[in-house]
This record gives sequence, C-alpha cells and structure tokens, in this order.
Amino acid sequence: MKIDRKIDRKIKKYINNKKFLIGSCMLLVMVVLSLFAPLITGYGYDETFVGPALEPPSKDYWFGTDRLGRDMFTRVIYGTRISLISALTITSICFAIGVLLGLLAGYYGGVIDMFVMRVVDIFFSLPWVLIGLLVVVIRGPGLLSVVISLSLAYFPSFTRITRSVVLSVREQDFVIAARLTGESNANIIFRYILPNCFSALIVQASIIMSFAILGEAALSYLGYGIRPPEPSWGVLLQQSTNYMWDNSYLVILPGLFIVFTVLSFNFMGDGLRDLLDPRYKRAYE
Amino acid sequence: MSESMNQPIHDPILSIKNLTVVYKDTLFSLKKSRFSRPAVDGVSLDVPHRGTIGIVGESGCGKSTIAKSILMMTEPCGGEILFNGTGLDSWRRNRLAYYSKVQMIWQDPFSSINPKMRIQEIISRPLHNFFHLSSDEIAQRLHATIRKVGLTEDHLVMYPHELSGGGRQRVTIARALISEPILLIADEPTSALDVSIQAQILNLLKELKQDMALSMVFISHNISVVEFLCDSICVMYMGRIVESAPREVLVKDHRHWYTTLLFESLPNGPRPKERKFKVDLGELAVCEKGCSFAPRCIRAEKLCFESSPDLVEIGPDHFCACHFHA
Amino acid sequence: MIRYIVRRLFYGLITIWIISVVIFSIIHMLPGDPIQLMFGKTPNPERIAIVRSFYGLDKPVISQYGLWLANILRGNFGVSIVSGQLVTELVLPRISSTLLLTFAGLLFSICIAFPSGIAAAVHHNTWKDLSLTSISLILISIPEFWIGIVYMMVFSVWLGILPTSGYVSISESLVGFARIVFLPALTVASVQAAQTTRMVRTNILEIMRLDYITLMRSFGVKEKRLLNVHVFKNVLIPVLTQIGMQAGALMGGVIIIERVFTYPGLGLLMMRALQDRDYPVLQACIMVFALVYVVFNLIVDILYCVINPKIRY
Amino acid sequence: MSNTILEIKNLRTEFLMPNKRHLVAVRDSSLHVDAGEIVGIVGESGCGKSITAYSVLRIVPEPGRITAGEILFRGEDLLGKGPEELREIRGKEITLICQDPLSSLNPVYDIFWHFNEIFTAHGVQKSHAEKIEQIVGLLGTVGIVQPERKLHQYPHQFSGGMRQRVVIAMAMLLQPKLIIADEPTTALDVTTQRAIFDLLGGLRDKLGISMIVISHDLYLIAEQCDRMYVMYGGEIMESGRASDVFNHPLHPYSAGLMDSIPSLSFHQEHLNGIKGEFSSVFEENPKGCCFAGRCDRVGEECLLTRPEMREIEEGRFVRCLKA
Repeated sequence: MKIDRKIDRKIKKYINNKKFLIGSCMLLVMVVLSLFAPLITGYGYDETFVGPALEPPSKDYWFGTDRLGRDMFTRVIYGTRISLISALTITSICFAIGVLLGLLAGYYGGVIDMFVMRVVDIFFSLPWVLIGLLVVVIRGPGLLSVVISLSLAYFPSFTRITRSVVLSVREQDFVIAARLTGESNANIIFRYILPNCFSALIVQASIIMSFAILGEAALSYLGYGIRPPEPSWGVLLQQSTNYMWDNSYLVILPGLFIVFTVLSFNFMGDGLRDLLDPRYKRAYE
Repeated sequence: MSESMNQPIHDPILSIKNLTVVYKDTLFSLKKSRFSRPAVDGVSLDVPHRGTIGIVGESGCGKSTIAKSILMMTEPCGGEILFNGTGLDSWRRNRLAYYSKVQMIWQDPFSSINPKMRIQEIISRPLHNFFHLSSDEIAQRLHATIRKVGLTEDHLVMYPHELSGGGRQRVTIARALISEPILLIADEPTSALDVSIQAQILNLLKELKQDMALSMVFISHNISVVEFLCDSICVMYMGRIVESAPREVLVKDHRHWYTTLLFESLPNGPRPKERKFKVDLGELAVCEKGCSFAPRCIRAEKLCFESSPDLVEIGPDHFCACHFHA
Repeated sequence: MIRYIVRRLFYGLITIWIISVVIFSIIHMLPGDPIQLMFGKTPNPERIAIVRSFYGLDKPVISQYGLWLANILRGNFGVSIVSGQLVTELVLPRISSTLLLTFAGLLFSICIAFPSGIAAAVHHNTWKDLSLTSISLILISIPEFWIGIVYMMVFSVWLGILPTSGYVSISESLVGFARIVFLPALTVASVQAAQTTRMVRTNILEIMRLDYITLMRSFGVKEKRLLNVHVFKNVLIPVLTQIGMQAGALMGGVIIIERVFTYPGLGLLMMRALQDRDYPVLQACIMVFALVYVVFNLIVDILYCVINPKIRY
Repeated sequence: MSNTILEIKNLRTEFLMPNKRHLVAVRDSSLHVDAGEIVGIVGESGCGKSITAYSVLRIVPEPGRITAGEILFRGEDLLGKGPEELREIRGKEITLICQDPLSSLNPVYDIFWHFNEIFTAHGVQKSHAEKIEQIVGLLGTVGIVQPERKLHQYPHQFSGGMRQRVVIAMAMLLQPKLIIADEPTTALDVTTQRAIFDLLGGLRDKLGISMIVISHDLYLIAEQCDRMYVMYGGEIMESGRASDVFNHPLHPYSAGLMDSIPSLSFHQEHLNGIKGEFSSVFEENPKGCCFAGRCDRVGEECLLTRPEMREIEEGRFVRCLKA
C-alpha cells in the first residue's frame, strides 16, 4: 500500500513536469510511427514510381514524391527506424565505455586518471566530423562507421560527467564509511558510487541521443554514413538538396521531422534535468 | 587472524604512541605547498577499556586526522598505534577483522549514508562483509540493533531522504554498532544537528556505551558536549596535545592558556563573568620554533617563542604542555 | 598564473603530439597504397620504388614518423599527391577563410546569446523567458546542415539577396566577402547562440541565488548593477569554460557548413582530399584543426585567468 | 514607545511551492527593537528565524512572499515602500550580516570594490582618498591588521573569521541604525566566535547601533542580548528580557532547549531534552499548538486551540496555554 502510493507520487512527479511530458509524448509518436511503419503507409520505402515524380505534397503523398517517384513520407518514417536504432546503439556504447572509464579515472585517480583524461581530451578536442572522416578513411562509409565514429566522438562527455560526479561522491563520508564496513572496491564502485551518478548520466544520455541523431544525419548527408538506397534522413536530404529551387518541400518536410525527433529528446533531457539534477532541486528547498 | 580476534581484551584497548602525520602534496597539485607543518605532531594517548576519551580543538587542529589514522585511512609518518595490544601494521593485513572491532560515526548524517540504499541494507552491509551469517541471523541482529538505537521497523524500508537529521544519525550509529565493535570513534557526531536532537543522540551514545561495553574516542569542538560524555579530555592545538586530564580536573583546574581561552570563549548565558582573556586573534601567526600557541598567548615570553614545551605530568593523570603551567 | 598557463600549454602540446601519432598511424594502417593509386592500373615497380623513397616510405615506421614530424615542425607538410602543389600553399589560404568564418560565427553567437540569456534569466518564469528558452531549445534541435540549406533557400532562392556560393576573398572586396560569409556565419551562430543562451541563463540563475548576491542586495545595490556587474563576471567563468569545451563541436559544425555552402575553407579541402585519398593534404588539415582547437582553448584559459583571481594569485 | 527602531506586527511569510502548496515559514510573529538594544532570536533550524530577518529587508528568496503583517521601521511601514525607497534603506539604515562568511563575498572582486559598491549604491560623493581612509579606518576597528595592505586582496586570501570581519565592516560603513546578524558565527571556531561577538558588542556600546542577533545557541543569545525571542515552527513562543527567559523559561520548548545543552558547571548523567523531532510540514491553518507533538506538558486543549501570545508580566510574553 505504502509503496504503491510512493510509486504513484513518483509517476505523478514526472507527469507534472511539462517538458518531460511533452518530450516523452513526442518521442512516443516517433516510436509508434517507426514501429508500425508498414501499417501506416501502403508503399515500400524503396518502391519507385508509386506516383508521378516530384509531385508536391497531396492527400496520397503526404510529403510529396522524389525524383524517382518514391513516396517521401514512407521514406522519412522508415528513416526514423534507422535514426532511432543507430542513435540508441551509439548512446549505449558511449554510456558503457564512457561510464566505465569515468569510474576508473575518478575512483582510482593518479596515473590511470591522467591517462584516461588525456585520451578523453583528445577525442573531445577533435571535431566529431573529423573523427567521422578518419573512420571513413580507414573503413569506408556505412552504418558501422557512423556508429564507431559517433561513439568515439561522444563517449568523452559521459566520462567527464561520471568522473566529476565520482570525484565529488568519493570525498563524501558514505564512501569512506563503506570502506569501513568492509566493502570491496567493486562493491563501492557499483553499489555506492554508480547509483549516485545515474541522475546526471540519464540527463546526459538523452542529450547524447539527440546529438547522435543529428550526427548520423550529418554524416549521412556528407556521404560518410549510411548509403543510399537506405532511407536515412541524411541521405534523403542529400538527395533532395538538388531540388531545393523548385521542390522545397523535399528539403523542408524531412528536415522538420528530424527537428521534431531531436526536440523530443531535448525536451526530455530538460525535464529530467529539472527532476533529477540536485542543483535544480535545491531551488525549492 | 582468529588468534587476534579471540585474544582477551587488552587494557588500554587503544594506545597511540608519538603519532605524526604529514600531508604531502600530490604530484600534480596546482597549489604551492605552504605548510609543511604536520597535521598531527607527536600525539600519544591511551583509551582504557570501556573508557571514553574526548579530543577537543578548533578546526584544523588535527583531531580528525587522528580519527583517520586510527581507522587506517592515512599513513602515519611516525609513531605507532596499538589496538588491543597489536600494532596497526599487523591489523592492516586483516582489515575486515579490524573494522568489525573498530567503527566510526561521522559528523554529517547527510553525507555519511548512501542516499540510494534502503535503511535495512545500509545497516546490514557490515554483517554481510564481516561475518558469514545466515539471513535469519542477519535479520535478527538487524532488528535488535535498530531497537537499540531507537528506530522502528517502519524505517527499514525507507530511503535516507525520508529521514530527518537525527534519524539518519541513528542509522549511522546502528551501522557502526551492528558488528558489535569494542571501540567506537565519533568525529563530531552531533555538530550538524539541532540542539534538541543533539541531546537525544548524546543520551543515546551514553546509554549504548554502558550497555555494549564500548570504548570510545569522541572528537568535538564543543567542550560541554565532551564533558558530558567523556571520562578524560585531551585539548589539541595545531597538531599537538596541549593539555590532557580527567574530566573534572580539566574543567575545574585547567592550566594551559589555550584551554583557558576555550573555556573563556564559551558563551555562558546571562551571568556576567569576569573574563581573564580578551580574545583577539589578529592573524593566526605560525610560530616556527617555539610553542605554537605563543603568538596568541597573553603569558607568552621570550622562552615561549624559542623552545617548544613538552607535555609534562603536573598532577595525577594531568598533563600540560606549557612553560608556565603553574 | 604563469604556472597554470604553462601547464595548460603543456597539455595542449601533448594533445597535438598524440593527435599527430594517431594521424600518422591511421594513414599507415590504410588499405590501398596511395603511391599505387598515383600510378593507376599499370604500375611500374622501379618508378614506384623511386617515388616511395622520395616520400620516405621505404624506411622503418619510427624513422618515417620522425622524419614526418620534423618536416611538420619545419612547416613542411609535403606535396599534394593529386595536384603536386606544396601542401602549405594549398592549406594556408584556407586557414584564414575558415578562421574568419568561425570567428564571425562565434562573434555573432555571443552577440545574440548574452543579451538573450540575460533577458531570459531576468524575466525568469515569464513569457519572455519561456519564448526565449523554447526558441533556443528548438534551435539546438536543428541539424546544422539543414538550417544552412533553409537559410540558403530563404535568402538566396526566394529572396535572392545573397549569393548561394562562390568566393570573394576579403582582400578583394570587403562587401563581397561579407555577402559570402554572412549565411554560413549565421548558420554557425544559430546553433551556437542557442547553446550559449541556455548556458548563460542557467548560470545566471544559479549565481543569483548565492549568498554574496543576497548580501549585496541587502546593502542596497541596484538590481541592474547586481546583474550586470556582480553576477556577470562570475557567469563568465563557467560560460567561458563551456565555450572552450565546445570548440570541437563548433569546428565540426564549420566543416559541414563549408560543405553546404561550398565555402572554400579547410573543411571543404579536407573532404576533397579524402575523396582523392590525398593524404598529405588530409594530414595537414587535421593537424591545423587540432592546432586551432588547442590555441582556442589556450585563449579561453588566459581569459579565464584574467577573470578568476583565484588562479591569478 | 518613541525610541522603538523596528516593530514587526503579526508578520506572515509564506512560500508558494510549485505544487500550489503554501508553506508558512513565519506565522503571526511580532517583535520590536529599541534604540541601542541587542535583540536575540533563538530557535532550531527551520523555525523561521532567518526568514524573519530576510522579511525585514524584504529579500526573502523566491518563491517566498510576505502575505500579512506590518514591518515598521522608525514608524514607516517597509511593506508599503517601493523598490527604490526600500533599496535606499537597505545598506544605509538596516544592514545584514550573513551566516556563512566563506560565501558572502564575491570571489572575483577585491575588498575595496565591495565597499565601493555600497558607496555607489547610496550615491556617496567622496574622493578616492577619502574612501580609502574611511575603509581602512573601519577595517582597523573590526580588528584587521594592516588594513591598507588588505584592501586590494581577494576574498579567497582571507580566513573565515577575517571575511566575517570584512562583512561586519561593510555593514558598518554607512552607520546604519540597525544591523541584523543571521547566525554570524555558526561557521566559525569558538574563539573566533568570541572575538566577533566582543566586536559586535563593542560597536553597540560605541555607536549605539541596534542589533538583531539570530542564533541557535541559547547561551550565546542569553549572554549577548538584552531581550530575546524564542521561535519554534515559524512562531514566536516566548519573549522577554534575556536573563528572565534564560533563568525562568515559561514555555516548555524554551525549558527543553535549555535542558538539551550539557552544562559545564555540574556534570550531568542524562540530558532532559525534548522528545521527538520537528517535522517541517507547515500547515496553513494549524489546529492546536505546533509544539504539542513534542511537549511533555501537553493537554487535550493544546491539540484543539491554537495558543495566542499572552503577556504574563510586563515585557514577558509566552504562547502557551499551560504557562
């Protein structure tokens, strides 16, 4: 009973936060669209000449059609799949690597810290496009290159955040107390320090999701990422730019779709920050 | 290991001999090292079995460093610490056994417990780590301990943020006592609490000390709290013990001028009192050679700036480090 | 203070050095021999060997690296494999155009971000704050290349007031250059300004709550002065740090934007070099980017020292 | 009374929380300060003593609001004043000394700048040399050695006690009529605390400045103040001459507070403190006495009627049905 009410209150707290609510609703729309893409549109994403080429938006073709008469709306919502899946993969990889390195650097300090932070600084200092470029130089364009390069580009932010939280948590008495209660280092890291990093990390994860979506789109746009015929958003926009003089809808509508998705994560991130970040909580205490 | 655990209790239970601790700068630290002054400088004290020693001093006098050294959290530069007749160097090889016998309570009940753990886990973790007990035994000891410190079963499933400061401090006390230690180190356990809660915690500690046959090192900046709880009191100034005596003696007949200053500084209610000291700190000067208190002392003479006084016995169990203690 | 800057400089040098090692090893790990590519389908082993030794590719890796590094330190990045020009000649003019674009963008963004961040913080929790934060939230959700395309469509295609591409150097015509650089810089600034606005706003709100502000308010200092003088300098400290940290992202944005506008900067050169597998040029571009990043952060560090007395003394 | 500097009547300060709940931090509190008097407010954390002080200066942090009452400063109601009028009173007539000296000075500016800001804020026309002379003199008075050398140093170069002295000097700069000291020594060592209070007492004797001193330390308040107020749960529970309240507390809370502190004059085996803990939930209109849950003299009527402030003898008030 009591616990039920507690969970209730927690859910209510999240629902009461407007930014979080808007963000998660927007995201829900995108997830539903991408999951049920085949049910929502009757066309295949690579089906050519389902209608006349370069047809402006209409009742049948919501976002119009491209040069080969493919339905843009279908392509865009199939693009959502690619985008969300790759962003999720990138974020998880970044999270795993970044957090682990951050924990090691922050907890053990000394030489390990020096070494990890130098490496992290270097990845941080290279513009992410440059990292993408280097990866493409080595192993050619493709989804895997996108994942590798964006993971390399974004894991440092997790490391930095984890490390800074660990450094402040490590100095708190409860970590010293844990040592006195006989906890092993692994236990201290995973039971005492990591749970206290989570709120900051979750906020960061939602931000990295949005960065990953943007990054994937940009790399694909440059031709370093996902290649046609896969309907990645970057690819769509790349193909559409040639028609921007006469068929601006081909550029604007898919672009708005990206903005919508990224915005959902940014809204969620902001909401989570208000809910979880102790610096914001303090304002009301 | 079992040898040392089953040893009869040695009296004094803890004995610190000539302890010196110097904090070194880390290799890449930004700050230039200003002080090479040791944080603790040749401190010796004994904690008798079932006795309570109070350490009083102002911030930076090294009292917390002593606690850290006893708990093996800093490496002393010199001197030794014997617990139950065995040196800490041998205990270092067997930390778990040591920590099951020596426990600590912290100043800030908000930072000394993990906010992401339930109270029952916080309190019972030491049992999991120190002993191989069945879950029934653990539950039994858990319930016995929380009753001792005045918590209820309802508290067990809560998270720390649902408790007030006093409640949290009870949790830390329970965590420290669940492994049934024989020595408890308390580092300012009440200074973050409100006065009415402080009284409750002090009463609790006093009762527990009796019931569980605890020896205790109690560290505080507040003399009246120390007086309430301790059998004998050490006064520290800049890393050294300047005066130590049994409680009554120290309160009635303190000889060191720093002790006098501490007593004079205490607010004492509306009763106007003739004061021996006009406290004016000026800048806290550091005296390199002589008595470290000399720059602030009204009795300081040339001798005080030139040679540092030793801690000498001036009465039964009454030690004082002052050239002019008479 | 000098200790601090020397330390940061040292870190920066280490960063550049490690990047050089990384670049060197990547290029040597590559599949496809650039020399062979040079000669096309009919390789002549003797000539390949001559060219190989000309580029020093026949020596052991370590000495190749030493040679390479020594050359770089002398400012000699070699010769472009594709065009045969000196790499320095190719790269140098591009540096200035990229830097001009970056700093124009940064300047734009700072000029927009500080006033709007301050306004949002001052009118905290009102419609002004809400609209400013919403706009910046939307702006940071927009892909840089897309907003570039949209600007291009609006200003060049629909309104027809600005050129879509082409380049006029600043020495030729200031106005012409400004017309060229305006849209790319605006694109850089849009995203950057949104981020900085948010940073400025949260930091002001945070500092406004601190004790020393409350104390000065209790001494009767005017609210306006509290904000513009008392808070402002303290806000600069975290904001500068964060701008410095974002330098990498900023330059990444610049590279893409150069592509969108076919603006002849380093980024465009780099991408072309990648297509042509023109490794000397690629190396040089990456090194320059790393150098720019380090110098940028050094400037931030020096500014930081000037503002923060804790480091100065 | 003609020589009353400050009179607070039935002050009520609320916090409008985002979930539409109102937390009443100060409720129905009245107090007054006479010229040249040091008045103490004592209470535990969360009792509303600091909010009372902030209410006087009208700098209650967001989302706090003063919802009822009057604050009369030399006969004029501060609550009716516009922001500009209020600003001129702050710093010139009434000044504040904060709790934590480590965070009460702006870290990026030097000491002189802090003083100069106060001059500028109140439009004081003085030459640079005159300003320096006055500040150096003041810093000397508050016990800073070699003040002219300290003038252009930054806060992080000072110790906590020194910073608190600087803040006191700032509070003294324009010779205010009233200084509000909000736990001025809580963060400091005992000996430093003594030095700061010697300083504050000396200033009162020399310049006749009235003071409100806020602290959780009953002994300190009783020693330093002429009159004192005991607060609990946002209400003033008891007031009177400091020695009277200290020696003969009427309210069970004051008595319990007194018993909570171990005495040095005789050794105690047990402290007869107060049971339970203060719950920080401020109800909007509570039924009964807010101390009833912890009181050992509690009766049925205490849970039903909210006690009003009663005058027991002249200048001696208590908010308890049983007293």
